[in-house]
Amino acid sequence: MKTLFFIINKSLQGNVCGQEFLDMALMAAAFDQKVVLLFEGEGVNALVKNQCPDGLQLKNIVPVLNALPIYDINDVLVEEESMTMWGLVEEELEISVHALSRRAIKDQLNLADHVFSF
Amino acid sequence: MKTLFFIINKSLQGNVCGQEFLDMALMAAAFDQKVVLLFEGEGVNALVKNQCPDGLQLKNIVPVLNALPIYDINDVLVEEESMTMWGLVEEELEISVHALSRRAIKDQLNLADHVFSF
Amino acid sequence: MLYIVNKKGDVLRNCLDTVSTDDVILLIESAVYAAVNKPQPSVLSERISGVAIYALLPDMRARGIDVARCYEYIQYVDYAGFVDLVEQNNPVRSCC
Amino acid sequence: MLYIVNKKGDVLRNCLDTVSTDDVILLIESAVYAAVNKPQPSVLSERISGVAIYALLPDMRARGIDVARCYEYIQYVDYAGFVDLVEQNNPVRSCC
Amino acid sequence: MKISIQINASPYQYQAADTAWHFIQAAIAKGHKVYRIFFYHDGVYNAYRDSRPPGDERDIVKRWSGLQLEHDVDLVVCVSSAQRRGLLEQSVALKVGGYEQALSDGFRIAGLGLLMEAVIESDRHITFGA
Amino acid sequence: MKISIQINASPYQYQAADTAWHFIQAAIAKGHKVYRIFFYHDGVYNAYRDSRPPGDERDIVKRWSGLQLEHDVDLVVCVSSAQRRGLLEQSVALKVGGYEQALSDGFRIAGLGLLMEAVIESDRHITFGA
Repeated sequence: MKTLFFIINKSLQGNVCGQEFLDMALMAAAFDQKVVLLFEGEGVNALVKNQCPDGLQLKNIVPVLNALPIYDINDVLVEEESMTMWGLVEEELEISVHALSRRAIKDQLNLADHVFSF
Repeated sequence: MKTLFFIINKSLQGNVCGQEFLDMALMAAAFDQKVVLLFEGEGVNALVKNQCPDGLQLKNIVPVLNALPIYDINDVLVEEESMTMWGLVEEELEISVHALSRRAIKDQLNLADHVFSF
Repeated sequence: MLYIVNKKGDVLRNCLDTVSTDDVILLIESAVYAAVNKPQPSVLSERISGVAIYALLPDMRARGIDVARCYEYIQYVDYAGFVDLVEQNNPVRSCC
Repeated sequence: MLYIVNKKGDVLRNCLDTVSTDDVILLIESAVYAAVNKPQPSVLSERISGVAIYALLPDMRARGIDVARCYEYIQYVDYAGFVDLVEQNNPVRSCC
Repeated sequence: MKISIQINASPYQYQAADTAWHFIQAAIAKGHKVYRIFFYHDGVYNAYRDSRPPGDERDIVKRWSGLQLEHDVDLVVCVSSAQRRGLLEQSVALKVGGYEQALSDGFRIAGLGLLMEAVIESDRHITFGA
Repeated sequence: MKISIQINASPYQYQAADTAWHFIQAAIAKGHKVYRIFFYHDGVYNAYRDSRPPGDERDIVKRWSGLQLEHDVDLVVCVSSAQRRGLLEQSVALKVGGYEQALSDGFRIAGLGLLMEAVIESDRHITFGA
């Protein structure tokens, strides 16, 4: 089993990239790999409540986030520093996450087999 | 006759965008419009000598810059502040340009009919 | 002059370098994040006098950005207002 | 860990936010402009101790960037050296 | 006012084609005239007939075709951008054995001259990019 | 070492396809094995048979086809990315009346599973993006 990190450091709405990126993570989980989703930088905004891309006829990514446990993806990390920087607290997020310091995240990341980003 | 500004604020090498962007300016000149090419920000680097994209089998944009007078494009402005910022002097540039302050350029730009950028 | 800006960060920063009095900036797509008053200091934390800054509301809503989180000097438009800004200003420069 | 960075500005800045000792950064494509010691201050003007920074020479030559214009601590590789960096470091993160 | 539009980015991967579409809807609703939409650079990918997004998503290509049908908006794809990216004019496709129906309904392929003509004729020219 | 490659950007408009190609040439020259190249997102545009760049420019699509021929590198295009962007599998094209020869020589269309299999099998996975 390999450890695969999927790093989201930009918004997931507005285009198909976020959706196609998460598809990779779901497929990795289906292959029984250790999948870690990491939200950092501007990417923490992808987790906030009340995202309504439907008004623009864009597909909403939030249902996919809500379905992560169904796909056995339970390691969802957010970087504490990024949350603070963007003035966000966990209660404002759509899903439950594991907040960790940049340093602690980097220690895990260094041990990953592969890192995906977009 | 309309006044059309074509603003280059990024490098022209590495992809086809710069080439296709200059094609628009050449076409505008062929339509007998007043064409002004403006290099600002990182874009001033597109003018330096000794660019060798041929090593990467990429098409070189410099011959197009050298051919501008043939297409009757003679208004080539560079922003002085950007030249200073990047530590460049006119002698290091591939073609002869008209250096102007940001302020003077903006005064001209405000009177343009249309502005193209990429 | 109207600047239509679709990215925060460097693209917006370059735009701010060249604006002058009576210019208008419209933030669209992911640039609407620049309207948020975090992180501090951010690209827009210092207001530029004489320059009006708008954000496209449908893009804000798509991303779940509440106006309460934004700088109070930002103004908001929908697509109809976007068209009005284009009508009221010339030339128009797209910053991508 | 190897970071492959293809844009200067925010993309490189975000990368620098997360690097730690023994990490390696490789600047490719238009990110090679970050190797230039102008404008001042630039993203790389403060050297990060313990982090090696490389730039891809063929991308420098394509853009006419002389190493004389670059920070003296930058190291240079061609594509063969790029492959070696990938072999010597793991994991690899692409910053686009 | 008379508006010409330029789209420089591929659909789906960038929001440009969506933003342009909503802008154009609002402009038409206000009684403005969209003189022409010119697809340039990767924007030519907006014209591929064979694009088949999942059924629960907007169909960007069909949306453009519908705009032409309903409002008679001129949809022009740049010939040199298109050829480089795999979208051939029917006559060229016939000659080289390529796809003769590559272009979706309502689009036509032409040179940069049509962009310049539109720009000169229009009160505003708006570019939507990557 | 065994390397898998992922390409996320369209050709010509971004340097990614060029950088990847030069990297792969160097890797092969050093005796490394390129296990698979997976074309994802707008990267699928690298596979369009009808792409016809001007004669004095590199032909990115043909270059990939040549890589497969010379070094037997597996070129896989993601089926769902491709379908959204107008590149159909032959069987689907036959069914819906699309272009049956859309894919250039040496490429094949398959699901994301082939990306994951490559990643798991490889010592390194390198992404080239926009």
